[in-house]
Amino acid sequence: MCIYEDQIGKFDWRQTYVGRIKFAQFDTVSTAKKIIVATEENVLAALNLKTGQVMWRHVFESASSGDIQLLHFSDGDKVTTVTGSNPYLVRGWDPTTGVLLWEWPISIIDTERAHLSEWWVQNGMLVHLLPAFGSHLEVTMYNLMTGSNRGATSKLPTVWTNDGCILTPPYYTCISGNMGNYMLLSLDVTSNAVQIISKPLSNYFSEGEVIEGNLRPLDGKTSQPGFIIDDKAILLIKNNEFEPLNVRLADQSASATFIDAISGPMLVQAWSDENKGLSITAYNIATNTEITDMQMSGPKINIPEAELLGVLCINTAREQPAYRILLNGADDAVHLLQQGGRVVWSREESLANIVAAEFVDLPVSETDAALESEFDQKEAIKVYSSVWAAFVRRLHTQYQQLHTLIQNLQGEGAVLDTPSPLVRDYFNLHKIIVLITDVGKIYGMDNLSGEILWQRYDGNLNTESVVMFTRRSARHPPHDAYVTIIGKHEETGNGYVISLNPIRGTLVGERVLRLDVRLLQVALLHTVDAEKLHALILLDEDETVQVLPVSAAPLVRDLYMYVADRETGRMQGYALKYDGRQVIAQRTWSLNLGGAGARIVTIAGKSRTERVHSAGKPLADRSVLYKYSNPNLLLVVLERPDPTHKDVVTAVAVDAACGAVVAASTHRRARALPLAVHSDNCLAYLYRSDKHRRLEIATMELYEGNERWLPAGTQFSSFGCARAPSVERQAYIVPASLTALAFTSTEKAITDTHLLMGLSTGMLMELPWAYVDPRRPMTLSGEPREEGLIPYAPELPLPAEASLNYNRTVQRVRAIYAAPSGLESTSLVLATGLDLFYTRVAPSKTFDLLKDDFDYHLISIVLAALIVATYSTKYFASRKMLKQAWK
Amino acid sequence: MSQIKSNKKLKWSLDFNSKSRSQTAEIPSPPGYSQSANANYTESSKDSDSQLLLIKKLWDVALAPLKQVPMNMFIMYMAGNSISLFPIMMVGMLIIRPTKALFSTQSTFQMVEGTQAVGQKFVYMIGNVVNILLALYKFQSMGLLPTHSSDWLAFEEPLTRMEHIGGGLSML
Amino acid sequence: MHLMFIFLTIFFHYVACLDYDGWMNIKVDHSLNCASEKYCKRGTITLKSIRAGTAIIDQIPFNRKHIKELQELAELDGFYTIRTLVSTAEGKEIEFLSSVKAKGLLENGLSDIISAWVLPSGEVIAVTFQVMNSTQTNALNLDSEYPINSDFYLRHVDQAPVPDTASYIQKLEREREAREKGELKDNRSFLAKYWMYIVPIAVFVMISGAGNPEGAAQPSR
Amino acid sequence: MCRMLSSIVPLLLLAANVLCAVNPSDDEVGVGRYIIEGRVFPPENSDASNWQIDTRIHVNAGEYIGFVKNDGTFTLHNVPSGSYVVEIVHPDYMYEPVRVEINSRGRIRARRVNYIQTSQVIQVPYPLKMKAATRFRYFQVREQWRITDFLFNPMVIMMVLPLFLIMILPKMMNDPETKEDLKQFGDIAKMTEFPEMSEYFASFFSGGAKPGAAKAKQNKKRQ
Repeated sequence: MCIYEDQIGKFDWRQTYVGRIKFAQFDTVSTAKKIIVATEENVLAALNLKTGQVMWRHVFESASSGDIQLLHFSDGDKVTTVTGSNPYLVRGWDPTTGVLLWEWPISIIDTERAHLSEWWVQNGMLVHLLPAFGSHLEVTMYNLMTGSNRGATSKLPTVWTNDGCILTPPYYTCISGNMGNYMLLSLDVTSNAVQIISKPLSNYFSEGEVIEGNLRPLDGKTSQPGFIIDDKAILLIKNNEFEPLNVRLADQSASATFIDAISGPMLVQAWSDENKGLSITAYNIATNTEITDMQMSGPKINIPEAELLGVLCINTAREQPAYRILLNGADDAVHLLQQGGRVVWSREESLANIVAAEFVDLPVSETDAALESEFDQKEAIKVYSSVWAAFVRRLHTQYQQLHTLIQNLQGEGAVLDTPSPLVRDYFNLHKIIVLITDVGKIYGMDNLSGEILWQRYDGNLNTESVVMFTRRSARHPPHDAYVTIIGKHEETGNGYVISLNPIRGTLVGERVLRLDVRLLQVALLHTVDAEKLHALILLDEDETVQVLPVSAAPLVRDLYMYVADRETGRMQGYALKYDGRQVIAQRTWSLNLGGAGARIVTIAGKSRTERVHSAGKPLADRSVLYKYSNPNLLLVVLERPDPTHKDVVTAVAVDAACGAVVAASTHRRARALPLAVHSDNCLAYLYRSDKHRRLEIATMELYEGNERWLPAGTQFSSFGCARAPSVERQAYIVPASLTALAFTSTEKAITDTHLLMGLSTGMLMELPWAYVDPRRPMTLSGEPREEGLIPYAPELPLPAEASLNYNRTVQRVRAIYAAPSGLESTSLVLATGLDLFYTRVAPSKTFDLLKDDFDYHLISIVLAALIVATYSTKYFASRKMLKQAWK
Repeated sequence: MSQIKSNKKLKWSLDFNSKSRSQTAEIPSPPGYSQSANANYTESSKDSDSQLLLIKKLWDVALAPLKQVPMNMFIMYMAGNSISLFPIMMVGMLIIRPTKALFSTQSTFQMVEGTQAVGQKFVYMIGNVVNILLALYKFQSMGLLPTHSSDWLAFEEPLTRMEHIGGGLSML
Repeated sequence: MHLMFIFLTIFFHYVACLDYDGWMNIKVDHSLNCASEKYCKRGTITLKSIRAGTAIIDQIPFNRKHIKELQELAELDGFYTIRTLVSTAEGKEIEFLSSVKAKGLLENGLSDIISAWVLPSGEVIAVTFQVMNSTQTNALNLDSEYPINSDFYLRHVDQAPVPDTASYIQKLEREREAREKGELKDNRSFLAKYWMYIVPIAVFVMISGAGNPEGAAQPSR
Repeated sequence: MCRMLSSIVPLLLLAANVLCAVNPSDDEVGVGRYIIEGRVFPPENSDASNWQIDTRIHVNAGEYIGFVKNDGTFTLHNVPSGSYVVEIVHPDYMYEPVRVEINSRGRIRARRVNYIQTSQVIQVPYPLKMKAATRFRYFQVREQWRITDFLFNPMVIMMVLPLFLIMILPKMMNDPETKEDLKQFGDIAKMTEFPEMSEYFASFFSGGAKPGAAKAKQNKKRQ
């Protein structure tokens, strides 16, 4: 359960992310050059300019109260942020250490318009602008450090404002007027004298051009106030005058910014094209020349919808300016580029938002594959007609093995540096984790190193309710592994199916499939077709069924599907059957769990790969308490407001095949958390007790009793028996707040199952099921003691030793994924959240593995000593015998 | 050495001899010379009630297992019911010894060639069986006998599933 | 067509924690031998009081047509689907759907178990039909009518246990008291306290001394 | 002790339903926004110079998050009335959480967190003073091989003692005096011996033929 200090980083790794970057500022003043970033995930962080690593990081509230509205890096030594959404908080940070310097709150009295607020910092003052479209602008200035209000709010009458206006501090710019008669108006809101700059918009367009009148601010932190009109013309505001640039926007989607280079102000543009890749141009405004050494284009770097976050111009020793360009992609990845297009570093920030993960086995090596095919019975019959042929084959493979062994021995020194090929290791501990991120980017990650092996961005994939199935593992050598991701199309909401090889990340099979209907649910067929592929069963909106591949349709039998509606709490079950022509779904059951007004908080089913090893629990009197392990069982947790008991949480165990309720219980004055787990006959879910203001975990265990209902080895059918299992229930207090919950899973389920919990503090805890066992007795005497039950204590122990990630905390743990390895004792665990943490756990200790501190020297010394002792005593004994005989 | 060897063969005679000639035993015998065998032979042949002695010795052998019973019970009591190395070794010995003895009944009673020691053999066997039963009782109380359903639980095949399910929250 | 009445009374030993009591009416429709609609009437289940749980089941018997249709379904391994409409004193009608395998129903002589789950608020969350494993099967002879043998169970969704802090605190109190007491007493004599250690040693000494005379004599050789 | 924020910054009057949406689980939601303040004391004898960056203040498990300044003080702004658990989160040090209750008039009370007896009130001073309780012990200590552990292992003692008895006792036996003693002891043991069962059986089965004589002879021979 706990690890040793010397095992730090041996089996685990952590990756730290900040999320999609919203604001970025270069800090070149401090000794350690860095980029201060504020992100969509409400994180303020400092990234090392050279390596891209996080130097310090502050994670704000994930709710809207943590939204970052402004990031300002004043050239002195202060970072200012404005966070929250009315009330706002202004905080100052030390850029080198990240320590908080000051903070003060602002509340906007006008709550309805508060979200329109604009913030910026000017001359050591925080300026707050609150527009009232069509009427006026309210401008308030605060002392940045103390929040004291210098002068009250000033109201600037501006009848020409509308919601298309933009702020280019300190100018507030609008396009006003009718179609074809647009006026461009701008106002310096901080100046004491109200001076409106007003020009007809047609001044900046050539004759005949259609003017739509869209304003867009420049990206990044521009050195000069400027904006883009209609994605074409770029204007600057200089000395209270509009100043059109000679260059136009290079591409409609181009992102542009101004920087102060040594040679003068410069316009940098970046845009990406699907075919041509990324292009960057730079233009010196003062000299009206293109800066060629910054220009680049080419398909080398592909950043979808590149956006400039900032450009840094440094003077190197050789008087030659060096540029660093920070780019953000639609795939949330952030790249720092040098001039010439070399990527200094990239950060895959979409990994801060993982929605699904799956562990995929690696294929066996070629020699092993040959060996396996040899022992494959069907294959053997096909290939070898005689015993003799089989024997020859055997010898051949043996020779091959010997050959590779010798080769390995010879080339051991040389091959050390080359990365290990992606083949399965002996204990199947090496796997690939396929990760789907919120933004629609799919990654293949090496589980041992955390290295990204492949990535694939699909902007059309909406991952709102995405599911992933391993349709074929790599265990069937001639066929590759096959993973299918089913999501929605970003625009239409229709089904969107991506099939890929999880080892290489290449598209296979159905490749990318755009369905023309919306999907209700998806299931994986339990039987495989001739190519060892599990077919995909898609249930449409109108309850028709599609089978992928179509040829697998006749295989569909004994398959049931359920669909639950989150908002109404209604569940429906379908029986799927092949009627000779197609697969039809018949609605067989429908329930209204939770009553009227209830909503489903979470559903926990058994994992598809789950196995049940033991049929029951031996009791102290050596009889067996047989488990009720219905493979079709679901745990549904619902919540609904109740007039008399505030909120009521209902947990129902439903057989999803026949729709029968197996067990149910309610909690009054409680709110459900979307955390429920279900494995074998154990069910657990969390709720917050409003009455006692604490988190509680309710556990259930289902038992058949002392007699088996069905003889061992027979088929379990949900339709077979109507007997109700006995339910053991208990509740425990969790003295922490959890954000993720999971069970460990091992290959044969012989090992104990432990609960894995992600805490709000960033810790990952491992808790043996024995602690939440509903059968924990109040007093310990006699039988329970012999059975090894722990006496009841209402509060669960969460000692630091049970922490999986010691002081490598994982911020905002969202989910924990556990997968079995080839070692029965070991379960692989990945925790996702803002950070990623991977480790392996051994719930019943590593009983099938030598400890890693196993003292080989001692054991060999002892063995050698014993052998020596044996022979020497033999010698001495024989001598003594001889002597005695002569006596 | 040779003496001991002969002892093993005919135990009863050893006792008898060693005691009678304790003073002569000080002088080492020449190699290959078995004093005891010789003496025994002459003694037994000389003795008129050798038959009775033989029977007595047989009874000694036959009753030995029964005599062990109280000692075994004590050992069992001392071993306790916990399962650890030493109790297991002790209990293992308890069951192995009488079982071995049972199988070697014939050889144990071989010394009396010709004599049909049926009664003695029977008592000897009874004694060993009693010991075995005691040991089994101990096994039972330690929970080592697979007599309950829970002992076969691991070998029970799990149920296979007939229906398969899929689905989840509506994806709409 | 005459109706067949089955009275079934199920008493619950525990007092169901219902917020209020009321009547309940369950209309049972099935999809067998229906002329044009999808579902037609099979019967009704009436409860005067949810708390008492006494149900009056009133169902039509199956005729030959029903059985024939059921047998056809069974051949296809199809489902016999029942729709129930539950109405209670307050609240609108709620519809539930449930199915059993037609084969199973036939094999078990048309006996089924109907269970309705009721929330503490008196709301019904599920009505499910399951085949009862009856040992005696009505031989499906060529009678004109086959009665349906239904058992109705009203099952209450009960309150889940809360963490039992009160008795835990009591237990801690008791333990503390016991510890305080334990320090004071135990003034028994030495023998009274440790006889279980002394007796075995004494017995061992006795046995080893008496029972093994040869052992003592052997080393003298 | 308790300060109301409303006296410092203009109190904003929010509609009650807006607050409900923010924090619907609380019983007594007031209209004011208050501050919780306190000070975090770094662990003594800690070498972490930059402990402030790793220290965060979580209110109700991250519903509100605060940060500490260089001197260890912290302030949580914009907290509506209700009951909150304030915990100091640090990856290496453990702090005791505190329950802070703000009533609808803005009075603040701090007490120890007790999940088992939720009604028990043990007040702690407010503004909060959070002291590091202990350093988290995440790691197990590796067992080291020591000769004393080995020697005092009951198993080893059990093995070594018989060895000692076997090896040393025969040496002692060689000593003539001990030999004599043992002999005497053996004689005594023999004297107390019960009549042999085998004899009894033998005589019983042979029809009681001269049992006394046989016994006498046996005894004589033994001598």
